[in-house]
Formats: sequence, structure tokens, C-alpha cells
Amino acid sequence: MKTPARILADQVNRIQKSGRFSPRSASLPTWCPGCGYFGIHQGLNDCISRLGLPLAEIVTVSGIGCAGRYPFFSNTYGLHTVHGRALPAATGVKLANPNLTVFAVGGDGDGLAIGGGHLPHIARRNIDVNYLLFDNSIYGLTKGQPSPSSPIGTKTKASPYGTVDKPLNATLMALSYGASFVARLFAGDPKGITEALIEGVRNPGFSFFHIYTTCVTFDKNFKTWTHLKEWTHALSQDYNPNDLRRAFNEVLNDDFSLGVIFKRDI
Amino acid sequence: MKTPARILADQVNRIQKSGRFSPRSASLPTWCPGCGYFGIHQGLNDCISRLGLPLAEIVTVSGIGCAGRYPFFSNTYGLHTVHGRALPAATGVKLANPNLTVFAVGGDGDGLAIGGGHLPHIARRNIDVNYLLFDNSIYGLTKGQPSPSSPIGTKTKASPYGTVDKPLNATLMALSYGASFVARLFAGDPKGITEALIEGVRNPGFSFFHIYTTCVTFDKNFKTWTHLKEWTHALSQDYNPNDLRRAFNEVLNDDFSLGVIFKRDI
Amino acid sequence: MPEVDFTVEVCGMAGDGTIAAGGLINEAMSLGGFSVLGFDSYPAEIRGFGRCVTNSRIGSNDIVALGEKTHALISLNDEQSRSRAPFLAEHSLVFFDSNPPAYVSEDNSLLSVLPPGEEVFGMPFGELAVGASGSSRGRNLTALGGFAAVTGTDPNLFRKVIRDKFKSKGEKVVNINVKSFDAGYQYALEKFSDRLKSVFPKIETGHDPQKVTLSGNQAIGMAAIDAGLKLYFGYPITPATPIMEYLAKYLPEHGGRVVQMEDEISSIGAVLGSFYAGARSMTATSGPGFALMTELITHGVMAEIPAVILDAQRGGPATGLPTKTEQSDLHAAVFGGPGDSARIVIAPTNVEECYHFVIRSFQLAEKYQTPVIVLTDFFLDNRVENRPFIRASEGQAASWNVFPDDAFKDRYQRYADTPSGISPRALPGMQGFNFTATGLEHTEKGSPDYSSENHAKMSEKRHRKIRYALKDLEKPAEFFVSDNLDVGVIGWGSTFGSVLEAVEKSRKNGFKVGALKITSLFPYHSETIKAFMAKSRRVLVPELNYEGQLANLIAHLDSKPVERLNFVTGAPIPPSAIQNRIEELLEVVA
Amino acid sequence: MPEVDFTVEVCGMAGDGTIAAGGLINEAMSLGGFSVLGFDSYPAEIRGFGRCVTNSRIGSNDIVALGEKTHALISLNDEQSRSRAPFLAEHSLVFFDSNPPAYVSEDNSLLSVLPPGEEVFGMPFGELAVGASGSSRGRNLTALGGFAAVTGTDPNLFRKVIRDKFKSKGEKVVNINVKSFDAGYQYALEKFSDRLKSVFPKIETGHDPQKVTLSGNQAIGMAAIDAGLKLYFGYPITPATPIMEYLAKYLPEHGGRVVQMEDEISSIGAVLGSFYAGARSMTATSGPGFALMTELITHGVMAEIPAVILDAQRGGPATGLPTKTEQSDLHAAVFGGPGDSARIVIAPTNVEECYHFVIRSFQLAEKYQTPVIVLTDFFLDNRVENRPFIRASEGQAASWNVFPDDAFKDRYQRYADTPSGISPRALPGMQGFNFTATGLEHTEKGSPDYSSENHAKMSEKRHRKIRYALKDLEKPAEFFVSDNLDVGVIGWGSTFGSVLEAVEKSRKNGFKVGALKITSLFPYHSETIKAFMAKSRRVLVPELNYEGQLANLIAHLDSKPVERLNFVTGAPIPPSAIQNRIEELLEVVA
Ligand SMILES: Cc1ncc(C[n+]2csc(CCOP(=O)(O)OP(=O)(O)O)c2C)c(N)n1
Ligand SMILES: Cc1ncc(C[n+]2csc(CCOP(=O)(O)OP(=O)(O)O)c2C)c(N)n1
Ligand code: SF4
Ligand code: SF4
Ligand SMILES: [Mg+2]
Ligand SMILES: [Mg+2]
Repeated sequence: MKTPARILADQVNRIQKSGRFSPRSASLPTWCPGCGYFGIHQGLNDCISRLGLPLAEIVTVSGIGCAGRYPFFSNTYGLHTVHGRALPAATGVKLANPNLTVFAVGGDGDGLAIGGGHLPHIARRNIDVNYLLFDNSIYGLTKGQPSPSSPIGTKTKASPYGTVDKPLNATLMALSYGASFVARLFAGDPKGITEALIEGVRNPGFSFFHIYTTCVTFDKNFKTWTHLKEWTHALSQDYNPNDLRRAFNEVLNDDFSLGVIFKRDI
Repeated sequence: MKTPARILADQVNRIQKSGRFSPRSASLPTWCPGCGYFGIHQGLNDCISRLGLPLAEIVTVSGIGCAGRYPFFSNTYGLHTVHGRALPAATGVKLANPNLTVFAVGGDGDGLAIGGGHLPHIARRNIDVNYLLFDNSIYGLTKGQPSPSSPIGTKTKASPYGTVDKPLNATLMALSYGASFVARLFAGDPKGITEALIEGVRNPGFSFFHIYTTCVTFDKNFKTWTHLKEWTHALSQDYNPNDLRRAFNEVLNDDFSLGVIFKRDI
Repeated sequence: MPEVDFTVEVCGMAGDGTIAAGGLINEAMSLGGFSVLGFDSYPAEIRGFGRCVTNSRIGSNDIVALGEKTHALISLNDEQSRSRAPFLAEHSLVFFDSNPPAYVSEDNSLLSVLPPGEEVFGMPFGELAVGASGSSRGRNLTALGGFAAVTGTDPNLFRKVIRDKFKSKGEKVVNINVKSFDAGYQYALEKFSDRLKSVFPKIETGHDPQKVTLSGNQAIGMAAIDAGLKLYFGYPITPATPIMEYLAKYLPEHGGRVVQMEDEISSIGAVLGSFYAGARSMTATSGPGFALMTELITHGVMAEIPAVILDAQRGGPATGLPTKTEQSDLHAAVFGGPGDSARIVIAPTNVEECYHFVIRSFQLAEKYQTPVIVLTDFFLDNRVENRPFIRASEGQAASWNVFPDDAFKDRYQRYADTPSGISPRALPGMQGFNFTATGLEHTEKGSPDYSSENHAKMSEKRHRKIRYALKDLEKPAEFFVSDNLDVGVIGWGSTFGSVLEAVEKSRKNGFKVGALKITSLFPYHSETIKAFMAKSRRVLVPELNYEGQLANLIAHLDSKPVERLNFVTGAPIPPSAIQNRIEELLEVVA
Repeated sequence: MPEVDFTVEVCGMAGDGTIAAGGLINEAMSLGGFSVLGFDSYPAEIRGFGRCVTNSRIGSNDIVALGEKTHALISLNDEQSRSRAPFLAEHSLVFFDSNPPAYVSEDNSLLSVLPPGEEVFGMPFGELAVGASGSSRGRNLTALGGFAAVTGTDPNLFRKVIRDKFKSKGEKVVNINVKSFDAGYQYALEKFSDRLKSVFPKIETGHDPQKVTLSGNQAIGMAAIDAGLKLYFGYPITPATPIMEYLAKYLPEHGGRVVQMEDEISSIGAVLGSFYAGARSMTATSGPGFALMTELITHGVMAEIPAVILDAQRGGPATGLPTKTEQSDLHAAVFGGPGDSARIVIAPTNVEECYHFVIRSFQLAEKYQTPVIVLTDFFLDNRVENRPFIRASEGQAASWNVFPDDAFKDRYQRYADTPSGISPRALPGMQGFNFTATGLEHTEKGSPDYSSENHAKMSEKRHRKIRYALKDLEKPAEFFVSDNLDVGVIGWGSTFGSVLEAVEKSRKNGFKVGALKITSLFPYHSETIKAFMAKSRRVLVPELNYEGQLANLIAHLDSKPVERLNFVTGAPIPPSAIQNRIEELLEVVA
């Protein structure tokens, strides 16, 4: 029988075999087997390995949520703060010791609902924090309620007749806040994540990574692996991420093009 | 001698003479003589008079700030809540009794800093609240600190060497949140405010009014009457507010065009 | 008929149907006429690794606390069930899957950790289910069949509750599930024919139709609906989420609406806005969310706007222990927030009170125009009781709003300083009563005024009002109280059941012990509490927190030092722990 | 030399230069060798309508409380000054503008409300200023000139402090201002030659160079700088804003930075982040902002991250009375937030303590790895004192960080359960000590763990640490304490000065009265407090709040009921009110 434990073991095995293992903590991620977060984990770990950053000089800051558990699955220093407050804490960490590389990670509830008031400000202050928004359009840890990015009609226990509110577009929001680096990515493409992260870490200011991902346990309809794979695609070859107006147009015209959407000229 | 009290009395006199007095409370606004808020007051009062709304069926909700004092200067029902929470309270009021016309008013600190996390959500829920953001780019009530919309280099007691953070653009933010009605206005043009308000009140959803205004006491450099008068101008004649992409372009290209920027087709 | 007091646990992984099996036991036993108190726990939050445990205590008399020792354990996953072994009573019955879906090594087997003397019953749960239904999903039901057979429970009780549970899914599903149960039942009858017991005698009176099996969360949701709730604003948080989910499902058909807000601050903001505009509304949260609400709660105090806030406590501080129970938000509920901001705080002690207190909270909020905080905790929210339960009539849930007299039109003083401190409150829409509610200090009329005289006067008015509210707040209830107690035990919230059971047992041992139940935590009935303390040679306050938060509140009422018994285990206090402490104190007294 | 105890008020509208004039009086008198305690208040927040009042109490002995009766009133605006008339002592000196810039009707004149017997001095403030400087802006200085002449103050004291004040604006400005002062001085010397007094004798010893005239806010800012503050995160709020403004000006030159955040939640979030990463940082706020911080404060408690939070209290609840003083956040400071979240709370009682306590708060936060809350209030923040004041040396402000031993590299337990409860703390960047700080309950290693044993153990560890901190927390200080007191008065915060003065005066009346100053509010030295209460036949706790928040905290320590004296006037408690209450209690005792 293919038990959950078996599936998970396979998954971990695969990651281990990839050979870039060091930034992973010894304890296994407690995410559900098949969760998109494993892909982000791999993408970020590979970024760290490839940049050769010393683990003791990295701080991974998070709020609360399945995504928020990330620091426990990483061998960097970690700061698992309260729900929604990863960005203020990350601001403090970075300003206190600018030598540290700071990653902030969190879910869409953490970052767009309770913590939604902080994003405009870290962006306008252009604090050199790399923020990975794990956007699965659901509240995973609290067992499946709609999030600010859930599409209209999302049915959950908390919305048995379907949601009625328009979803928020995190990429568009980050652009409108004047973020200096904005990328849109997909958990099913860890390589793409690694590439964009490497570029973003080098951006000497706030870098925002809007990562589409899936909650295999609580979302069987919308952001499924199947859908996301079908919907997402790379930005066109001639795309120029230095042009803010073009970035806005791209995001207004296409919800699923992936890559570095905007990068302020320095 | 032209004492502050005199200047104020003149100002009040002028408003009184305008003949549309009823929505004004008997007690004089305690704003500084010359404050831009008098113009907004006139604009909103005229809107109420012209729409013939019964004062007892209007609720004016605010947070804290000079702008937040608004409800005391109005004869409608008023709810003067805490700093930054006008929008959640207004949501409660409107859903509790949909017959009421609800205005939310507040400053740029109230709405973009401490309360900045609520704007995306009232917009996406499209609650039928009319929100007037009094954007003077300064914290008035607390005696002059920079606000999230202060331009780089703003010098105040709290920023004696000038601010370094990029200002936020509230109109752009409201658009990116999917607000169904967005107008940009100027306190020096109460007529324009009245016109836009009348249109916005009729919009059966969330309507956002980004109003440029001046703090004569704490901002002698940036959003002064002189500058605002010089900088602001009407949207071009052929402007079509039903086109979201055009709205974004307008706002990205011009910070000071006034009028209804966007209006979702119903 | 022998007295029954039997505790059964089901333990498995998430996905094993553990919670469902426990629920069916509760329902079946309730139908059989027994008293039941059930409680589920799920330690891990992230799925895929979760151990689920249900605990059902079944008795012929009233059950007020959770069972401490388990008399039967149904293991759906042996690796997980090992953790339950220490809680087994002597000679308990252990049911396990003799052919489990996942291989469990010898070292990790359940049997290897069982104390000697337990009676074990191995059954091929999965195979039996496959045989009955074609799928192993009914493993939990075959296990129940085994349990019913061995314990001598009337199988029709189970068949009925299984049918009820699956009714909505159609006859086919119902039959498959009953068949799975029967397969287990038959198997066990035959296989264990020489070891069958008769644990659950048929109770002659049978099922009391007024007995409803209900969790605290369900009772709270029902109460809100029966109170005519118009708006629920909330943000998901364990263990309060089920209230939102219950209301999301049932409130719309009663004309109300659930709005999931962006955070707890906006939730309480919207609740205040709705009450201001005249609609009953509420929010429920847990400690971390409650902390975020305190600024606006004090706004309700100052602007005199009603609000109902339920704090479903969990382990703290901070994010703490989200799925564990604790009574450690009392300090915050009574004292959190800036300024002299007295508000009303009440705490039910059982499921029935959850229902009645929530209804009352709307009325108190309306009459006293102030936030009312209802404190529950995970153990109370998530526990199931089957007590006779009468829903409130419309009259009993009627509005307690106090509206201004028409005579005051156009000269209305929103914050009129009356003898009770209650000022009639107008609602938007009422012509001629327009006013502005404010969190600034204000005159009777409502204008900001920071003068010394005014602040002194209005502070007095607000506190007078809260003191006055005492007359509408339930008095502490005395149990077994006589003029001279050797030990008086004071309990509150979910813990009171354990207090009561401990006191009863101590009395059976011949000791002069009494109990006081405090449900009104602020303001509180100091005279009654004082009198009880005075009557008791020793006063004991058992609580599920470290700091002794109720003890801190009332310690000054008597000159004797209060004895504290604090548990910070994340689990209900076992009655025996209280009983032991009582009897230790008695030795000292003696 | 006769004893001097003289109070002078300046009152005007915003824009009249009221606060500046009051400040010059404080400086001049300090230079003259007197003790000074000054306090400004500005009731209205919105400009253009604000009444400003400064109160300076000037004495030859130490001054610890504000003056109650005004001996001289300098009115820059008669309409505003009318409100000060009730506070005038008999035969006080009243200076007013005989030709005011705005017409004041007879009904609104100051003179019409003066009690009989006051000595009035009408001077054309504005005209004199125009004559001296060409502009009426120097009105406040001509008024000071009149005051100096009539009270017989050495004019050079004023000339010197005026010069110092305007020094940075160039010689021309300095001269114009000195001229305005002189114009008033000369005018009064001549005009009132028959009524000149000699209120302020020359003090032989003259000015003590160690005496610094400093406000609470300045002392706090200086302390933060002397402690090597690296980051200040804050959000404007009255009355805490001046701390941010002070640091914004001076911190950069010491290598630090002020970041105005988007709210109070992000401010405390960033403070925790910086301390986690090893930098001293702080935030200051008032009640409403403090309430918003409580969730994250308990995160500091749970994750054991240092933080320094200053709560500059104002009138509450909610937005309350932003420019009024109150001591009503004690409940929230000690008890706010979810869970058993004991933290350190300290409260200075005067300007000097503001300085030393803020420095100490960084050290306590570092050593005990927990948020430290410093409670001040508007009266303390904004009061000016001129006491001998020695800044802390670098050593005195040294880090109290406790780092792990290199031996623990690679097997580091961030939350090791040591006897003191203090676990050595690693900082990011230290190789081999990587850990994750979390607000979930966790093992010694830092992994989430909700088991009963672990939560019990770690709760005990955290509380043990806080109890242990007592040894580094200042003990309550006794004043005039003997074995048998008739009344023992307990004071805290800005109110303690009034307590001390009242006790001294009562003792002069021959009564056996003593005082206890509590500066460590949590944890507190219960044995010392208990002993003091035991020694006192009656215990009195005067506080600037309605609920008796300190009294609530300590009432259980003694079997006698605590007498409470609560003021909710938004203004400091007058010493005489405390003295009266003491003497009333004495009658009962006698
Ligand atoms: C103040 C507060 N409110 C609510 C919660 C409960 N809570 C924990 S995680 C979470 C949301 C999880 O969703 P998301 O942020 O999208 O993360 P995911 O689990 O999907 O990764 C919520 C509401 C909390 N811990 N604290
Ligand atoms: C929780 C909280 N934090 C801070 C304050 C102090 N405060 C009052 S108004 C205000 C900002 C005022 O600026 P703005 O919102 O732009 O309004 P304006 O005065 O310019 O109209 C602040 C910070 C408060 N009242 N409550
Ligand atoms: S619940 Fe969803 S988001 Fe959370 S770990 Fe499981 S699959 Fe991932
Ligand atoms: S301080 Fe500024 S914003 Fe406030 S009333 Fe005066 S001019 Fe207007
Ligand atoms: Mg999510
Ligand atoms: Mg402003």
C-alpha cells in the first residue's frame, strides 16, 4: 500500500539524492506529502548552496502557517515569529546586522491578510530582505479556510456556499508599492525559483517573490498541481524587467507568466 | 491684526454664506485656520445636501488624526474609532444596516500606515462604503511627523535630516486592490469633490476618494496650497474611467490629474 | 443495575477515521441512556503526521469530568497508540488491528508497551472492512463492531447512529457502513466468545429525548443563531475556528452572514461597527488574536459600544500550544488594554452554559453597552456532552437594548450620567438623536472633554455601570456548602467539572469539603466569594495555568492565603489530582 | 535666608511663546541655584485653539512634586488664563497684558475672575516688545522681564539663559531677545517701584554645575544613546513622540538610526528582530499602541528575545485623554497578552531614574532575554527637573548578554533549562549555534513540543527566570520607616514625589508616617513590601487611576485592607490631597 509515510519518504529521498542537502535541517519537514512547499524548499536550498552563503550568516524569518514552519526545516538561523509579522521582524534583523542575508517566508494569509499592512512599508523602505510569499490561496495550517487570494466561489468549511470576494493579486500589489525587485514563480519549478532567488538576493534592496504553490490537502479544485502546471508559463523571451510600465501591463494581462517581472535599475 | 481666530471666523463665514449648511455641526471645526480640510468638509457637505440624504441615515466613521475629528463637525451620526480602524468599523456599520449611507474619513497616516492593511480588503469585498483619504503627506494631529506619502527628503522633528523612504501612491494602490471606484481630488476644489462624491455614493460598492490636501501648520514645503494648485489639473476630456488598463497608465504617468480615475462597469 | 463509569479511547493517525469512531461511540451510548463526556485531541497541527485521540467517558450517573484511566482502547494505529498505554486502567480491553495497513516493527508495537494484565483483542480491521464493503476505509467501523461485541453493547445502538450519520449520503453508503460494523461485531462475537463482557447494561429508562449530544462549539454556534446573530466577523484560529465554520454553514439560513476578515483587529472593529448600527454581532478568537483586539475592546468600553468576544483559550504565551487547553487568558481578559477599562468577563463551565452564556452575553452587551468577553477553552469548546438541553425561547433571547425616550429628541445626551450609569443608546437612523460615539474622553453629550472634573465624573459613571451589571450576572454557585468547611474549592471554566467530581469523592471519603463555581469573573460577586472563603478553613483554587490567574484576582478577599493548584500540562486537570490535594490539605488542617 | 517655595505659571494660546517662557524660568532659576520642577500641559491637540500652561515650582530645598498653589501667574492670553484663577494662592502676583493683541470682553477678562487680594501687574507686553525689537513676538520676554523685576530676581540669570537659548540663531537674534526682556524689566522696575518684592534671594552657593535641567523625555533619550542604542523603531503617539524626535536628532551622530514604522505592531516586531540579531533597540509608545504590541511582547516572553518597550502613559481607556497624565496602564503592562506571560516591568519615579532605568532596561532585557517594560507617564516624561545628574559610564551601560560557551558548539541547546532559568543566547553569525527562535512551546533545543511534561517544564523555567531577575531589580526604598508606623504610604511612578512630600509634611505635623517607593512592579519584592505593610497600622496607596492598579497587585500581601486614594483628573496628585488622607486615616487609627 502506498501510505502517506511512504510517499513522503520517497519525496525526501529524491531531494536528498539531488546532492544539495546542506541547508536542509536534519528534521524532516512536517508538510503533507505532495505539498508544494517541498519545491520551494528545494529552490531556496539550492540558491543558498549555489551562492555559497555560510548558513550561520543567514536568518530565515517567518510568521505562522504551514509556510511559517519553514525555519525549522532549515539549518540557517531562524526566527519563527507570530502570525503576520515576519516582515517587521526581518526589518529589525537586517538593520541590526546588515552582514546577514535575510529571507522572510510566509503564506498568503500571513502575508496578505493579517500581515498585509507591512508589505507596502518594507517595499518603500527598500530594506534588503528577500520575501518569499507561498501563495496557495488557502489557509493550510488552520485546516482550509479561504485566503485573500482565493478565487470567487472557493468552497471550504468556512465558506460552504463559496466565497464572494475578489482575490488579491500579490504581484500587482508589490509593483504598486514600488518594490525594487518582483518575481513570480511556481513551486513546481524549483530551478526557476533558484534562478530568481539568486538574482533577488543580489538586489541590494527589498526583493519580492510571489510563488504560486499548491495545498494538496485542502485545495482539490483551484491551485492544484495539474492546474498550475497547465496555467503557468515563462515570460516571453523579449521581456524587459527594467520597465515598470511594461511590468504593470504584463501583470494586468497575464496572471501566470513566470520570471522576474520587475527589477529597478540601480 | 489678523489673528488666527479672525481668519477662521472669516473662513467659517464664507462656508455659512454658501447656504448649504445643514450637514455642518453647530460646533466649529477645530482645524487650524487655512487647513485644507475645510475644503473637503464643504465638498462632502454639499454632496449630502445635493443628494438630499437624511442626516440621520448617514454615518461618518473615522479613525484618529486631525482628519479623524471630522465626525464631530458633522450633523450625521458619527463613529470616531481608534487610529487606523475606520474601514473595519465602517464595514460593520454598512453590513449591519445597508440602508445607511456610510462615509469613512481619515488621514494618510491613519489610512496608509497603521490602517494600511484594511484597504485591500474592503476594496476586494466591495463593501458599499465611501472612503475619503485626506492625504496631506504629514501627521497633523501628532504635530508633524512624516507620513507614508511624504516625499523623500521631508524634514520634520522626527526626520531632521530628511526622510529616505519612497512615498506610497494611494490611487495606484486602490487600483491594484481592485477597488470598484477610484477618484483623485483636491481640497482646493470642493466642487470637484462634490461631483465625484455624488458619483461615488451612487456606486453600489466600495468607492475610494484620494484627496490631496494641505497641512498649513506642519508642511511649509511640499503639499502647500501654492504647489497643489500649480500641480493639479483635470483629467483630459477624453478620459474613459471604465478602462482599468488606461487607469493604471494614467496614474503611472501623471501624479496630479484629478477626477474619477476608475469606475467598474456594473 | 451496577454503576457504570467507563472510559474508552480511540487512537489513530489522521485519516484513520478516529474522530468519527469516537463520535459514534458518544452517540450510541447517549442513545443507550448513558451520560457521556467526550473530548478529542489532535496534538500536531500539520496534516499527514497527526495523532488523533478521542476520549469518551460513559456513565450511568452524570459525568462532569474527563475519564482519567482508560478501560478500553481501540487502536487504529499501533505506533500512535503506544502513547496511550500509560493511561490504561488495570485489566482494560485493548482492540488492535492484527493485520495493520502499515508494517509496525516489533520495537514499535503497541503490545510491547502494554502493562501486564490487559486483555487484548486482535482483529483484522481492514480485511473485515474489505470483506464487508470492498474497501478498507470502514476499518474504524469494524473496530467499533468488535468493541460493541466484547463490551456487550446493544448493536442496534451503533447501527442506528451509523445510519443517522450517513443518512445524507444515501442508502448505499449507509448499508456499506452498517455492514462493516456488523462484520466486526460478528467476528468478535465468535472469535472472542469466551471473553465477552457485559459492560453496558441496558438502561431501563432508555434514551432521554431531551438529551442532546453537543460540543461546546456547537452550543456556542446554536446560541448565536438563537440570539438572532446578524453578523459574525472572525479570523481563523485554533480552537475558535469551528465556531466560525458552524456559523458559516447555518447562519445564512437564519438571515445572518459570516464575514472572514483580514485579521482580529478588523474583526472586532467590524463587530463594534455593527453593534453601533444596531445589529447583534460577534467574534471568536484565541489568546493571540485576543491580544490584538484589546485596543479596540477598550474603545468599546470608552465609547460604550456593545460587543461580544469569545476567547477560546489555548496554551500560551504567544502562539504557544495551539491545540492544547489552558485557562491562561484570564489576566488578559480582565486587565488587558490601556486605561481603567473595566469590562464584563464571564466563563461557562460546561456545554449547556456555553449556550446560555452566549445568549446572555448579547443581552449584557446591549444593556451595559460594553464589550462582553466570554472565556472558554479548548477542552470546553471541543468536549461533547449529552445533557438534557432546552433551547432558549425568543423571549429569553430578547434584546436588552435601552433606547432613548422620544422626549429627548434634539436634546439627546448620548452619555447621560444616570444613577445606574446606563445611558439610553440611539441607533443610526433614529431621527433627532444624531451623536458621535468616541473613544476620546467626552462629555455627557459626547464632545471631547479632557477636563479633570469631566474625566473623574465619566470614569466613575463607566465603573458604576459595570458594578451595577453585577445584578444581571450569575452569582457564584455553592455545592455542598455548610457553615464550616475544612476545605473550600473554587473553580472556574472547563475545570469546574473536575473540581466538582473531586469534592464529591472527598465527601464520600467523609471529608467536609465544598465547592464554589465562579462564572462571573468580572465584575465578580466579592461578597459571596468572601463569605465562602470565610467559611472554609482552607481555600483551594485549581486552575489550568501557571500563575494562578483566578487566585490572583480573588486572593485579597480573605486574609488566609489561598492554596493554588496549577496545571500547565495542556490537558484537563484530573479530578484525582484535586482530590489528592484536598486530602493533603485536610491532613494539615486536621 | 528664608526658605523659598514658589510656583509660577505662564498661560497663553499656542503661538504666544508660553512654553518657551516657562522653560526660561526653569533655566534661570536653576542657574540661580534653586531647585526647580517644571511641567507643561497643552490640553487641546489640534493647533490654533490650544491653551498652553507651564508650571514651575522653585525652591531652596529639593522639589519633588508640582506646586499646588500658584504664587505668580504670567498671562499671555487672558481668556485662557481665566482657567488658572482657581489655582492662585492668596496675595499672588498676576502679570497680564494691559493692551492685548485680541480684544477680550469684560465678561471674559481675567481680572473679573481673580479672587480678591491678588496683586495685579498690567503691562503692555506687545508694545514693549515692538519698542525693543520692532515686533510683538517678544511679548513673552517682556512679560518675563516684568516678572523678574517684581520678584527681585537677578536679571542676569534671565539674560544668560536667553542668550544660551538663541545662541545658535546668531548675535542679532540674541540681542533682540535680550532687549525685549530688558524692556519689560525696566518698565516694571519703574512702573511698580513701590510694589517690588524680593522673592528670590541670591543663593550664596550659586549654581551647582552638576545640576542639569532635563525633562523625563530628554533623560530617556540620553539614556538610550549612552546605552549605545543602535535602532529605535517607533510610531508617533502622544506623549511618547518627543523620545523619537530626540533620538531622530541625536542618535545618528552616535551611529544609531531611528526608523518610523507603519504602526506599533511593526515597531515591536522590528525591536524583537534587532535584539534577536544582537543589536540594542527600543520602542516607546502609549497605552493604545502598547495594547497593539501585547501579542508580540508575549512572543518575546516565549521565544526569550530581549526587548525594551517604554509605555508613556496617558489618560485612558482607548484614545482617551492624549495629553493628560495617568497611571492606568499598569494592569496592561503586567497582565496584558495571552498565556502565562510574566515579563519585567519597572517604573522610574523621577527624571534621574528615567535615565538610569532605561539604561538598566537594556541590561535586564539582555540578561533575562525577555521584554522589559518601562512605565512612565506624561507628567514624568514632560516634567523638567534640575538635579545633580551623573551620566553612566560605558561600563555601567555594558552588555549583559549571556553567550553560549564554545564547548556547546554543534550541540547547542538554545533553551537549556539551567538553575536560574537563563539559557545562554547565541546570535546569528555565530558558527555552530544555529537555532530557530519560536513562539511555539518548544524543547530545550527549540523544537516545537506540546507535550504535557515539556510545557510544564518550560513554563516553570520561564517563570523561574523572572523570579530570579528580582535580584537585579531595585528593591523598594523606605523613607522615614520605623517599626511602628501609623500610616505607611506606598507610591510608584510619577506620583511618588507627591507621596514623599505629603509624608514629610505629615511628619512635620508630628505624625508617625512613612513611605515606600516601589520601582520594580513585576516581578516585585513581595517580602519587603509585606514587611512594610506589616509595620504600618494603615496602608495607603495613592495612584493616578480609578481602579487602584498597584493596590490590586499587592493587596493580597497583607491581611489588612489597603486604603486607596485614586485620582482620575489627568493631572498630578497634589501632595496635600495625600496628606489630608493620611491625616484622616490617623484620626481613625487614633
Ligand atoms: C493572531 C493569530 N491569528 C490567527 C492565527 C491562526 N493561524 C495560524 S496560521 C493561519 C493562516 C495560515 O494560512 P497561510 O498564511 O496562507 O499559511 P499556509 O498554512 O497556507 O502556509 C492562521 C489564521 C494565529 N496563529 N495567530
Ligand atoms: C494606536 C495609536 N497609535 C498612534 C496614535 C497617535 N496618532 C494620532 S493621529 C496620528 C496620525 C495623524 O496623521 P494622519 O493620519 O495623517 O491624520 P492628520 O492628522 O494628518 O489628519 C497618530 C500617529 C494613536 N492615537 N493611536
Ligand atoms: S496543509 Fe496544505 S499547505 Fe499545509 S503542509 Fe499540507 S499540503 Fe502543504
Ligand atoms: S495640524 Fe495641519 S492637518 Fe491638522 S488641522 Fe492644522 S493644518 Fe489641518
Ligand atoms: Mg496559504
Ligand atoms: Mg495626514
